[in-house]
Amino acid sequence: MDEFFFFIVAKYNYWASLILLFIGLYGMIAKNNLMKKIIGMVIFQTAILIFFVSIGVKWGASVPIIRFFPDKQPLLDATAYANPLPHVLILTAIVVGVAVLGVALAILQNIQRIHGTIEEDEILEDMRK
Amino acid sequence: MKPFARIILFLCAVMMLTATVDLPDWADPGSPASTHLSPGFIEQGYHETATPNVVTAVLADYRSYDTLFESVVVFAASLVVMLVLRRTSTGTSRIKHFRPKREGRDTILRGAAQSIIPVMQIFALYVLFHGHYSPGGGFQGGVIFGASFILLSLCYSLKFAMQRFKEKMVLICCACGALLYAGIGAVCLAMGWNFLGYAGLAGLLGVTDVMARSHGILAVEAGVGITVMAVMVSLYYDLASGGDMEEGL
Amino acid sequence: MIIDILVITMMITGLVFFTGTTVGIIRFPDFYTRVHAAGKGDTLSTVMFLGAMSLYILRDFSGESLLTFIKLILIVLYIFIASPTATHAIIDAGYEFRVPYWTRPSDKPSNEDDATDINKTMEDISI
Amino acid sequence: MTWDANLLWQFDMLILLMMVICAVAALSLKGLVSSAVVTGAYSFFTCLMWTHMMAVDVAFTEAAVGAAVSTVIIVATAQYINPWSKD
Repeated sequence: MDEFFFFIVAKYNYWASLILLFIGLYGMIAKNNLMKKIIGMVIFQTAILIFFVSIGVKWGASVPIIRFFPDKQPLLDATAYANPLPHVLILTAIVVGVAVLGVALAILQNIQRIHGTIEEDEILEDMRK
Repeated sequence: MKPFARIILFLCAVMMLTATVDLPDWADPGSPASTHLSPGFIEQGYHETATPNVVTAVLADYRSYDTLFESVVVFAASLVVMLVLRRTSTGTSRIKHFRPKREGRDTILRGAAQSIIPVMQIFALYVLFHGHYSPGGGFQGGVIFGASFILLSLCYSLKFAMQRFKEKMVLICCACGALLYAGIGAVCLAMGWNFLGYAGLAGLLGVTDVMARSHGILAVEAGVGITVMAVMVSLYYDLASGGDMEEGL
Repeated sequence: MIIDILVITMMITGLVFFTGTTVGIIRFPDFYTRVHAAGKGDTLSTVMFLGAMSLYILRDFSGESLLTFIKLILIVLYIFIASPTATHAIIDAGYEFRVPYWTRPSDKPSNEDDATDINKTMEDISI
Repeated sequence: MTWDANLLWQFDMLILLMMVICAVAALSLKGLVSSAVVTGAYSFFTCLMWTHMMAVDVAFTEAAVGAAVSTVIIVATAQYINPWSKD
């Protein structure tokens, strides 16, 4: 039983991001409503970000802010802090993700303005006319 | 379409699940991501930049090109939203209201907004300028500062918020933040160092190289904060009013 | 010792109010009463919890614990202002949007199928 | 104040479960405004997950962005379109 638990714990971050990734991808491919596609895109993006952050975690490591001993000496040991590099990449990626969401919603409003609907099949029907 | 998509996705999932066997374990300290570059950041970062928060140091110093062009990307996104949506007012309201249609809002909302918004803006400035020592920095401070204007617009009306923070002013702030960032880099270049090599500021500020890098990080974070704040407000103005800046959420 | 008893009492009170809030959200019949339960009970229980935590931190007194105490009190003040205001705004929007409210079945003998009425109400809310 | 990841993986599983529920609900709800609000809840659980992974800066950004800006602009777009989706 312990081995089974260890097997789950050993790789579960990949499983987590995979499950969310395919939920988001299914939303992007199979949903008919364009807003649902955009929400699927948000979920897809978050899954990739979780995968990225999860490779920076270490056993027994704390947040990547340098701690000080009582005599003001910094504790500079790489095993005591989580890997800061994925955090930096993801920090910028989240804000860019909001910008992408804004552009997607702007295009959505423009589609609504031109075709009068945001359902995919109705848009295709409208374009064939 | 749907069953086909399900089959494809299932096959992709199986393929990627089998690929996870070769990847390093969860929280393994000896994984390739944690052994090559990042120990150097942690062990030398404090001595080279005098910044306890390693994430801020890496964000604004070691990888500052990345951050510069991320802020340019955000700026470009706000311009694209404006190009797609912005138009002159047609005078007809197409909004389906989710809010009271009566003029303005009631006293409770206004009073709560009056008491919360100044605290929120001070907190945003605290987050921005305390980013060296605690979680925070330009991105978070900028988003919180922009959210204060969004709250103002939600609790009063879009027109009221646009009188306080005009659209032209928003765009100028967008550009000025990115320009401040690039300008710091250009000053460093003019002092004979690399682009964005903050040690070049030491002669101007009259401090040591290490403290010059710390101050350079602060200036750059301020630039990022201004850009992100203005972009959030610009996105809200455009998307909430449908581009005609008449009436918002 | 006396602080410990106070902290435990406040935490248990907060838990009781949280339970009441949850039961209210599930059991109340329409939109207005549910939001009412969520707003009041949630605010009071959160304030109880955070107040208990701030007292617990103040037990061994130093400059650092005083700073944490002040931060927690600020969070309590924020929640005390923001949560009832949000509840008020949601109920106001629902009122303006003409969300139908629940009346006792005995007052409305014509509409005997009350369950469908509630379902219709919930449909109108989830825009 | 070292926080050992070994002790709390059950907690992480719980957050993951809630994230999957929120993701499926956000994609399957008919009302687009409800969908936007559930996306905000999803973003909050993401924030908890990142706090557990020691990425406090990322969690802070996600809390500010997901709660404030992202939800508001999705709701703002939902007022211009038909707020009921077909699927």
